[in-house]
Amino acid sequence: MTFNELLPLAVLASSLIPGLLIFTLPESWVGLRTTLNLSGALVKLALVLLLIVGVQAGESYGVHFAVLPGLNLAFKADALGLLFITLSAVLWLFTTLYAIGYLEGAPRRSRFFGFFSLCVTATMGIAMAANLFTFFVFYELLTLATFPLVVHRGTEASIRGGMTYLTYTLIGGAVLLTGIVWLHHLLGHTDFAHAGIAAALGSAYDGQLQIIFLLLMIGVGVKAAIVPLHGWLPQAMVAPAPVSALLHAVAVVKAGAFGIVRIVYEVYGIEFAQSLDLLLPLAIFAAVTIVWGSFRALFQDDLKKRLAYSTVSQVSYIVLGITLFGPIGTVGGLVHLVHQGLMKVTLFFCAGNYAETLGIHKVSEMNGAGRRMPLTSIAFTIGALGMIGVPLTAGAVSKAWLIDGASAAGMDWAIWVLWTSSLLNAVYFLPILWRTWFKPIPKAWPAEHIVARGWRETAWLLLLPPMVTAAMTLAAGMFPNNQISPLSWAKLIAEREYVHESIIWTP
Amino acid sequence: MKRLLVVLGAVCLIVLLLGAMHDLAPASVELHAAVAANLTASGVEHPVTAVLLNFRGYDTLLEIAVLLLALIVILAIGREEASNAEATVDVRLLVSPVLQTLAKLATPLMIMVAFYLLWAGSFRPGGAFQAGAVLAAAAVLLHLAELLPSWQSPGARLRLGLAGGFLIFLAVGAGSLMQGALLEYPLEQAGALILLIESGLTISLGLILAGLFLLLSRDDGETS
Amino acid sequence: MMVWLILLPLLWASLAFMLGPSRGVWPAIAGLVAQLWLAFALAAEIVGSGAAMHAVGGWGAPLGIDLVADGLSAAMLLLTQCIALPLAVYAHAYFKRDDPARNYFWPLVGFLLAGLNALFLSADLFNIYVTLELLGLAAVGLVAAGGGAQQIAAALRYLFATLVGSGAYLLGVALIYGTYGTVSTVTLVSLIGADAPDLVWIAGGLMVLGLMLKTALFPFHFWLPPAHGGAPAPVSALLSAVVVKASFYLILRLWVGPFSSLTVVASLVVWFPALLGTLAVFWGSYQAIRAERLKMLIAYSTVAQLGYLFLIFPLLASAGALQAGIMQVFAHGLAKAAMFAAAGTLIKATGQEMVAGLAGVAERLPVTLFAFGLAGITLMGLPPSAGFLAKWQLIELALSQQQWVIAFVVLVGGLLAAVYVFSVLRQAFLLAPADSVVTPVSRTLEWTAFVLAAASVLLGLRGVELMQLVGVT
Amino acid sequence: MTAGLLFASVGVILFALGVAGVLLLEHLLRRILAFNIMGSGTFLVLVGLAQRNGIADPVPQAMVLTGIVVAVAATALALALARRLYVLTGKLELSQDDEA
Repeated sequence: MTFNELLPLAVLASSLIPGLLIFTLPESWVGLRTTLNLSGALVKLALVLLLIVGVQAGESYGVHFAVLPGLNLAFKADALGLLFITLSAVLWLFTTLYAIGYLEGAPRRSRFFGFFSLCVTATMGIAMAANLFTFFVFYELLTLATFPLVVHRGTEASIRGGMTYLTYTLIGGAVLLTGIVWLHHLLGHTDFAHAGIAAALGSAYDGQLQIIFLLLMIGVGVKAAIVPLHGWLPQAMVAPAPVSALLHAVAVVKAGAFGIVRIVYEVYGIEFAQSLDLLLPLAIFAAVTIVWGSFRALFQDDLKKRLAYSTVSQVSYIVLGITLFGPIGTVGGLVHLVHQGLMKVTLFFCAGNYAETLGIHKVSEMNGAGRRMPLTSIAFTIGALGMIGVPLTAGAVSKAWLIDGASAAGMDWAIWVLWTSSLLNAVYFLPILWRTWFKPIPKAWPAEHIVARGWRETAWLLLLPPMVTAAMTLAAGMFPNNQISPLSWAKLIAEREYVHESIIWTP
Repeated sequence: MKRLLVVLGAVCLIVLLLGAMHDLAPASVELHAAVAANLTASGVEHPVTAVLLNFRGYDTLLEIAVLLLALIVILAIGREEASNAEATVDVRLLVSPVLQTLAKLATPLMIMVAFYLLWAGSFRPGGAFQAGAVLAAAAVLLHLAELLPSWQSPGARLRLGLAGGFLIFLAVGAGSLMQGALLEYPLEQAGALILLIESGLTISLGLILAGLFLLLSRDDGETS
Repeated sequence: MMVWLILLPLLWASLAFMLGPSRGVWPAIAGLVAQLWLAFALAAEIVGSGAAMHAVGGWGAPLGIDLVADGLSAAMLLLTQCIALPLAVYAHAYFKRDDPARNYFWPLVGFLLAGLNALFLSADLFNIYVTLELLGLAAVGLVAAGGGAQQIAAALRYLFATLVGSGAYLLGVALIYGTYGTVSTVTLVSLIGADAPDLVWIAGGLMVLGLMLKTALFPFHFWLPPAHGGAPAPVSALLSAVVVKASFYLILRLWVGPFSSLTVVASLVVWFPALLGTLAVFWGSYQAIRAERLKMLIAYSTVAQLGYLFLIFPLLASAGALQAGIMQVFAHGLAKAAMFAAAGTLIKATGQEMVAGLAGVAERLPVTLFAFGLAGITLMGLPPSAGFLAKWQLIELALSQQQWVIAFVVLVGGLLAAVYVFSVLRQAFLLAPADSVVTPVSRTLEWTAFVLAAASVLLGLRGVELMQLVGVT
Repeated sequence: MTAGLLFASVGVILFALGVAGVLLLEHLLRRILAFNIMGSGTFLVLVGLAQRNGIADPVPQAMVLTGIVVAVAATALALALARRLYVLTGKLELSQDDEA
């Protein structure tokens, strides 16, 4: 086995092995568990770095195993996959740090971190899958590995949330499987390839391919929380804050969005999908989701629920970008995959901090929180402004590309959708910021668990991750054209997908 | 409803089968001819014994296993502890002395008949099963005459006796397997080996069949 | 080599019997290790050099009895030994010293395995009858052993079902012998043509119906839940995992063997087992969802999962159907053995037989619950697991033959399985009530279940060799 | 109709009667007897049908011998279970309510 075959497997193993080891650890072995967690995350980051360097240099990484005759478990690390891998690997590190701080002294931590690592393994598998079969294997594995995390608290409410999550995802999985098997039956394989594989079937199969596309989109649309398949996401916010971060930013909804990207670009091919009239309906669903999610967020007093509806809306930005036929929209969608992750993870970290430190769970309780917890609130503000799309944040970059993409594709209505959503974002985020910074501090916090010591408003493991991710949000917004920025990488991917089109980069 | 369905099904089955069994063409394979042709090589002279212990001896091996198994199951579901002594009524008084004397007289005769049947099996109807059944009948007779108590749980020697015949059969099978094929007897030893198996089986079958009865008649101590 | 797979369990069973009540575990485990090795060696040999044949007594069919080991039988042998060994280790740890079920457990298991192995190898219809009875009586004995009134009643019901089933089978054999003068399956393949007399059709129907009764295919499943739900956990595991598969294997064997020319002619007949299978999937799942006792839930799940096996009959035109069937047999066998074993541990530790009593076990017995969960993944057909591969193969076959209904049944069946599996897991993840007591259990119990469950999942990552084996004819 | 065919016909009727008995009767001893009738019917078919042309065939005869022994074993087992059930519950019937 060569190095190039081994490397993708090593990326998987770097979280799988620590995860399995952690399961076997007794509850009290905090030190070893933390070491395993962090060394796994760091090793993974190093391996991903190797991959990035290699892929930029034009190396190809891949390996496959036969599971059944004619059915392969296949992995590859390409530019598109790496975008997702890098995001997840980086955010995993911070989420792990945050979770260590968040769960300090809590029970059942071995189980928690075990499944946490399995989740990331599944995400890596999704990102590196080289065919739909492999994608599906890890996609379902992700469902199974997140269930114990969602129900981690063991209360009736959390179990209910977990069961709702399962109901949606398992039914979605069954629909997805139908589509995949059908496609496999028609094509004899489901390997991802630039510009797609479905076009090879010939026009006699157009009808079947349209139905299959619908099945596949329902399947991945559940995780991507596209309206009307989004019902599980607000329910699942009963999970602990690090899990919410994982669901909303690192793994689950991203897996759905990433699945849409893979299917549109590398199974159907963007041009073939356009010729089958598949993109416009998808764009309409994405648009409805964007507006509906933002609209519902307006009425949520529960902070995490408001963030959850915000996720529903924001993830569909990615979908919308993909359906805007043309490279500019593609860049906008892909770059938002990363940017939304950075911003949303920051917001959930901060929401967790408010809850853990002061017992704040509701928007109406946030009066004056900025003065008690300035650092957290600064991070929260950056995340919120990014979501609105204020210049110099990551959100502004994605939005600019999406809007340009829409006008380049001649879909002016999409521009209106984006503007409406930004307006709604402002309406539901700005009042929070106003309360945080400008309302007086109440006499007593709902439940103050952690007392401030000097500048340390809360435990440092809780404080560090949101600050770093907020800083990254700013960096991505201020230096979008830097060589290692998400934007540059998204451009590289778009160049490879639009094989028949000369690309003029406007913005 | 269920009754109607079952009766209807049974009637249908009878009608269908009786209809289908008429004017059936003769069978295309004639095994009786094959048995007759190979009888001399089988080591016995009686065709049924030849089929039972040679041509289809493997069936018989498994069948003994079934019988032994039934005995074990009966042991397994019964209670292991000894019965409650107080609960048993002394029925000895009820058994007539005539029966006891007859039983005592008949037993040696029955054992002799069993040996005759075993010996006769190689050339005329008879064999280990019949012999074992007669032995078992003797035991049942003795038990009914209150001369032989019912079994509680068999001791080591009795267990050896119960399983011994089967083990001899199994050992012959294993030995022949190492030589060539399972239960393939060398031509000149076929008769001797079959006699060995039959002798072992006679004792064990007698014990097992007797055991089926004597174990079932043991007192569970819970009947009111 | 294959004959030893029959003689060895007979040998250690009688040895265990002679050693006396509750003795014989070591001969049994030594024998099982040897059998496992033999099964692997046999499979390897068959993949290398094709199907093997052994003429018992040196006579050869039709006068004598032939034993044939092809891919199908070797796969079943392999599965049986793979499940039996861990379960034997589990059983050794499971039974308390004074448990009356332990007294004759080893001899009974030995005869059961001998019956199974003999059945898989036999190529003689009458000999198969004897193996069926050996198997059936041993299974009844295991259900009844040392049990109370409920277990005895369940055993009796099971006994009558299995006796009627094998009775119908034997009548079929009698009719076949009467018609053709032979019971060798190899000889019969060429004798039974599409123009076979009506009697042969009736015989085939009787045999298949009898075997369906023994397989507990809906609506003949009535005996299974009380028997499998009431027996001690190691017994339930063994019965659900392999014993019911034996009669399924026979149906399959007859269907593609002696009766193949009949089943080809009667294109509507193939839908009969598939229809019953569909009903079994729905009815079994429905009952499992409603079940309140944990072991009843698992037993009804067996009824549902057996239904999948019968969905392959309309698809047998392509070779893949057999492979899909065997993959499902493996998946369910390993997973169900693991699940019953895990359930036995949970019940032993919590003292609760109800699903509702499981609150908090995720925390107290993580390994066992993990085993239960992994087995559940296989039953739901989620990846990566053997159950998933079986499901994939079935759906793809159904699509390629335009049998949409079958694909739909498979998918919905998987979702229904998720409902009952997660109804257990949801309970297990709840916080434990303050007054709950969990008695410590032996690690052997926890890990044997885990090994079986892990095997059912890992097979989903590598099914190539098994498919290659099944392909050998 | 030859003697063999007559035996076989009677066997078929006995089998059907036996099966119906096992399925319909309540009392366990009767069910066990019905099972034996069913078995005897099968044996008659096995011997009779094969020898319908009047030629003796030792193979089905040997098979029937084997079958009888198996039936004896099964009967003994059934009796033991029935007796055990009687000891435990005082009844010789399977109650219907625990079937579902």
